[in-house]
Amino acid sequence: MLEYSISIKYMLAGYGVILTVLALYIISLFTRWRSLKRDLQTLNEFQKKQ
Amino acid sequence: MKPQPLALKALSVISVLLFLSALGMVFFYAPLEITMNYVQKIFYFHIANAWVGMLGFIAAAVAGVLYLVKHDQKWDIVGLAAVEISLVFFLIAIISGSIWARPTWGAYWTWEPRLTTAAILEMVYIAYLLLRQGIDDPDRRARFSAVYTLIGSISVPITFMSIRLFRTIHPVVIGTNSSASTGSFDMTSKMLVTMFFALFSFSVIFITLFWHRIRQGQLAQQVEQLKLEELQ
Amino acid sequence: MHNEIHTAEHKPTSNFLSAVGAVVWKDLAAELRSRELLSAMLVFALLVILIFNFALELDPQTRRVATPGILWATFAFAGTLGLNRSMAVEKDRGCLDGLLLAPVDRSAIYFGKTISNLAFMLIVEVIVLPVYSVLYNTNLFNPGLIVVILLGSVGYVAVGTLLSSMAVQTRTRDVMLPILLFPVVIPILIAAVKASSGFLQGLALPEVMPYINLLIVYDVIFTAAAYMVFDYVVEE
Amino acid sequence: MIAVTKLVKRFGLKTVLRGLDFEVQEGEFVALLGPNGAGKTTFLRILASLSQPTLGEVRIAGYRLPSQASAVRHNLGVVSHLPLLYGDLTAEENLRFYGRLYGVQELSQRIDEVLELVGLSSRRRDLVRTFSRGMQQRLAIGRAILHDPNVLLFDEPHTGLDQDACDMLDRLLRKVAGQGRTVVMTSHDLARVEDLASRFDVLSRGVISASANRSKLGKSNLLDFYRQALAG
Repeated sequence: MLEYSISIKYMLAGYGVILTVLALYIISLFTRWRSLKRDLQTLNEFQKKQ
Repeated sequence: MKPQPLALKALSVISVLLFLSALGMVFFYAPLEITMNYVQKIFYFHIANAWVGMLGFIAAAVAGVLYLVKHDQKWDIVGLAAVEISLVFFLIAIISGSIWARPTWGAYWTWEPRLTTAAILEMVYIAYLLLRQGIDDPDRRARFSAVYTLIGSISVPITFMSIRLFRTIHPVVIGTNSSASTGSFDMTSKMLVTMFFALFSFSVIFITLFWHRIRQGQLAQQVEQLKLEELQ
Repeated sequence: MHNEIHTAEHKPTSNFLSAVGAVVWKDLAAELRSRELLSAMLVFALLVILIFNFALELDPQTRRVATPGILWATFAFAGTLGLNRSMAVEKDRGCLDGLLLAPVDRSAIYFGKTISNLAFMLIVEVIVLPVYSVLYNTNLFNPGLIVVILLGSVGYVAVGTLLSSMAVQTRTRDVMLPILLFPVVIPILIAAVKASSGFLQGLALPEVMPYINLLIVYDVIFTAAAYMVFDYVVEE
Repeated sequence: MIAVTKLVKRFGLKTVLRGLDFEVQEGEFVALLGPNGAGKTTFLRILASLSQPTLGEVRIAGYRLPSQASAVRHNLGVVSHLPLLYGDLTAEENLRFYGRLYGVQELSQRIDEVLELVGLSSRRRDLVRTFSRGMQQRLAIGRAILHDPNVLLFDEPHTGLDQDACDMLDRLLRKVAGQGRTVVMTSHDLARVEDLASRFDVLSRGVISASANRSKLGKSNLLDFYRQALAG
């Protein structure tokens, strides 16, 4: 039987990693989306000017 | 780019709710396991993440075949989305698995078939991304990517089989009576319910993320086209 | 002077085999003359063995366990060198286009290149084995081991030829091949190492057979898969 | 001999050829002119069956591309700015290799003929690596006519040659073209093709923007014609 204090520590670490990596991925999706939108906007503006 | 369809917005909301419910079930509904107690709770999300990784792996293989048959850029975008999601979720599964392994088996890493295969699959996917980076022509990039996912999808199961020829110490949860290997445990019905709920929630989350990622791929394609037109 | 126009009236099979033969003959003839590829592979293979010697401090005890692993690591590393060079030769002077312009099935080109790559690989292995035997006073002349090496090399080259023809068409061609190849040939390396060590330790055949079967399965599946997708790698 | 209708070629999302129409009668020598990046090489690669059209129809010697590519390839000889020869084989071995790929009958006799024609009989046993650029290009022409094709495609064959080599090449081009063959040659050098071709076509913005027969064009007017074609 595993000691509770140790077990809790590993559980928290585990869920910490799961949530962090997932959050990082979603943030990266979001920022990539935003920068693509910005690119699109500048390109469209550039085309209008020409 | 068209605005987000209503279905996708609804899916996103549902995904968040399902994720929170699954998390709640893991901590407040599922009972404590006797020998491993708290750390066993990693299991639910560990397996759910591995499941999503698996879905992504299958989706990538299917998209690869479809691209080679139909020759449509659409399937290249789908394939890339599947690979990326599979890469992220297998990464989570691998890390959460090693954290669980440390107190259970006394080591972060064991050369266990599933874990090792997942790690090799990660290498295949990283190679896939590097391959894409090295090709400028979108058509060739899509062709080579599809071919490589195909080769990877055939090779990885064989890799699993060949590592399986060694002895395994991974807990076998369902489908066998032998609980001789350390770390295995008997599931109570509440545990089973929690596990299946987590699997279901993550399947929905997979669909949502996949959809978002495909839309992003379409946007990226649009930007790439505009840039090329600008250059001409 | 104006001969009959040669239209597509040749028998497809004889045409196919003679095209495969022509590609193999061309590769071997060129290599026999320059010996660029083989000498590079050989020197590299010997250097890898040398490095293993110092890295692992190969005393007789360790050697018994480590030999199969060292051999296969050596073959895998030297193999990428050969595969890369063999395809770069086609790409550099536009010869790949020359091959594709010919009225032959693309798979004939694939099989031709695969067979000549296999020949280079086997030549290197045939030289490395006795050298290793002498250097480490180990007897490697074992019929079972020869079979394993043959089967392992076939699978390695079948995938390697496909992936190297992809790698040479990328911007990062010099580094791409091992990155693409190694993760997908792991089953071969596992099975070949296990089978080799089984034979070298004198295990009974039934104990080694699963690995031999695995090698055969891999060879068949990947030769078939590469044959089917090679068109997509060379055709634009 | 060559009939191309509404040919479109896209690389991913970038359109290089936009509905190009092109027709060549038997025995014509067409010079395909145009600035760099206009798509000349792309177009020639499609004619050579090395690249597949996205849309449109291509017929060569009565056969359709890409479905009847093998039959087309029998009737096609190609010379590009790369020699397509193996440096570690002799001139004779190179021809023997390609002859076997094409299934040429009475190969040895044909090799003798071709080597004589391109003026390399005395160097037949020398490695191609030791040849000068001009000699390599002559051998490349020998390779292209080895199987006696009735359509020849030349992609910037003069690249990297000095004046003497160019003149020698021109004499050879005239010789091989004069045997009733149909020739398409790309070039960006007007002076070079002025005396060779019987027809001049200009490729710009993805289509053939102008075409003129040599007989209609006064000798000194090629430059004006070219400028007008580019100006649209």
